Amino acid sequence: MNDAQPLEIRIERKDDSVIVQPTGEIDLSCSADLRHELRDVQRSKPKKLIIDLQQVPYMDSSGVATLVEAMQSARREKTSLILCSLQDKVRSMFEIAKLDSVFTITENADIAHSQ
Amino acid sequence: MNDAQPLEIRIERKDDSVIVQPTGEIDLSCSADLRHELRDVQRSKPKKLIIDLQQVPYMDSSGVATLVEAMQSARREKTSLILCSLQDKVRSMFEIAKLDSVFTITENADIAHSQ
Amino acid sequence: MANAAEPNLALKLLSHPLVLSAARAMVSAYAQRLGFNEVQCGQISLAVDEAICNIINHGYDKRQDGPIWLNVWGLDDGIRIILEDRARQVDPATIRSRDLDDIRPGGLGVHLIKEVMDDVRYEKLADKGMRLTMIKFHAENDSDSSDASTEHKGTDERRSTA
Amino acid sequence: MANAAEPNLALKLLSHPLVLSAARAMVSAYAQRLGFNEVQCGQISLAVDEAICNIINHGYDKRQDGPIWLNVWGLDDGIRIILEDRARQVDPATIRSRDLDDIRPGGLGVHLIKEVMDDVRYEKLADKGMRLTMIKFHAENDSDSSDASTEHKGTDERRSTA
Ligand SMILES: Nc1ncnc2c1ncn2[C@@H]1O[C@H](COP(=O)(O)OP(=O)(O)O)[C@@H](O)[C@H]1O
Ligand SMILES: Nc1ncnc2c1ncn2[C@@H]1O[C@H](COP(=O)(O)OP(=O)(O)O)[C@@H](O)[C@H]1O
Repeated sequence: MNDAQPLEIRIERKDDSVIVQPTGEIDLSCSADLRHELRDVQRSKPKKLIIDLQQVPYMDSSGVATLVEAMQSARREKTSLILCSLQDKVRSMFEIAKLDSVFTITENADIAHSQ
Repeated sequence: MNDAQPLEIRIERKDDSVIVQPTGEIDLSCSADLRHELRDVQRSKPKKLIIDLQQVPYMDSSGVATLVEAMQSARREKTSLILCSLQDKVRSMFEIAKLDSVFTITENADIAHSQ
Repeated sequence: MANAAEPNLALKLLSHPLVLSAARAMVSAYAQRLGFNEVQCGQISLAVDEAICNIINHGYDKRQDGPIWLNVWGLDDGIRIILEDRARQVDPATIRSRDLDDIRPGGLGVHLIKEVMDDVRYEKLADKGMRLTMIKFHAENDSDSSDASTEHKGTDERRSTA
Repeated sequence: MANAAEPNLALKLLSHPLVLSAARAMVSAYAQRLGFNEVQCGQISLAVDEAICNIINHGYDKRQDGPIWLNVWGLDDGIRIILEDRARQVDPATIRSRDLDDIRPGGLGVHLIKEVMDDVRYEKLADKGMRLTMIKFHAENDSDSSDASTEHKGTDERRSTA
């Protein structure tokens, strides 16, 4: 079986901020890729880390675990971590897991930038 | 098993034209529904019959067979039958079946109306 | 057909993360044909995903070649999904997520499964392995989902003539 | 794993049109994970759809309870799909579509299957039923599909830093 990884992860740096934009479904087959990228990005201790989920139609709890880990690391490093542009299915997962009030979540990337 | 039929078929009449707009994947489980609707519509012998496939992401050969039947009936009744707004996957089926030159196919509904 | 012994779909797969999306897509497409709406189909396939992840991670200790059987039945009033494995047997009472307030990575899968499905039951199989039975019923007063009476009307009832 | 005897996905379903979308969705999602692009995934699931329709219509004469086995293997260089039934046996040479110029409803399924798949073989099973083996290879110079060298690089190679 080919180990194709259909998750693409785009990283953009702007001043003190980093925007991470994954594209694809995030499940156990690729959440480790996202974890590695986020750890890598967080090593540079950005002031702000925006994770833009607009292109993520689906996420399972392995993806959520990755984001929780990133949030805990961000708190230690005083990075402000913001999730934005959640699709309905992903947002409903955060609600069921009672994580919607734990993360800072904004409607879109513009609001995330201005925060 | 519930016999749910996720194919919705919208029929709109305008002067001498009828626009048929199915929404959903058209396969063997629902192509008979489309056939019944088209036969019904064709009984009124419209001058023009536009089948708008914008909301059809997928069609198998049972759906194509239904359209070929409608075309043959249209020829007999001097109805001008036009397919419009084919999505890529559906268009490529017509090409493989060499039916893209047999049907009148237009980019969008406006062009179909003006023909 | 609904309650017959034989499942409508019987999928055998291996405990490899690369098959997760295929299992989700299959279950979601079938649930849609049974009349569940988009959100519900997403929830049902999430439950299947989480359950398979747990079998991979906890049952087979991340071994990628353990057999998993995913059986699906369309019921008159919903969908039934049974997952079976030949993996480690554990006391069903120990299969539970962390306290939601104790925020840390992981520990959410079983909670998600129980939230989105109406009926969730773990049991040990006679000889080896575990069985998870999950049922989701059609919502009674949900216009987007199908109670039998709406769905059996056929296309005539749903066409709109302007 | 690629050429092991055991399929990565082994789905048993019944010859009922309502399961078609589930079979398509499963195959398409798995083909995507193997690196096929969207158009190719659509073509592969079309071939599976047409093949199952033919088993329902011609093999089982529209009976809705005939067993069908859909087995899928991820290969190093593509995907292999085998469909088996316990239905009528016919001479493989008789399984062919109409002449494309003889336009009439129907008679296109086998043509579509052969156009979109690289290798298509029908055979009679020893005792009862038919087997259809279909293979599609990754396109050699197709940047959207995966040759192994591209796909094994991992995410680092695909991230763009602006
Ligand atoms: N299929 C299974 N086999 C054995 N133990 C399981 C299984 N599923 C769940 N468990 C147990 O239930 C616990 C909670 O699972 P879950 O809520 O999905 O969180 P996580 O998998 O992140 O630990 C697991 O840690 C494990 O101990
Ligand atoms: N699984 C099958 N079992 C028996 N005969 C088959 C099978 N598949 C195809 N055939 C034969 O091949 C012919 C062509 O099939 P196809 O191109 O799909 O068109 P259609 O199904 O519309 O006739 C069928 O009419 C049938 O005689």
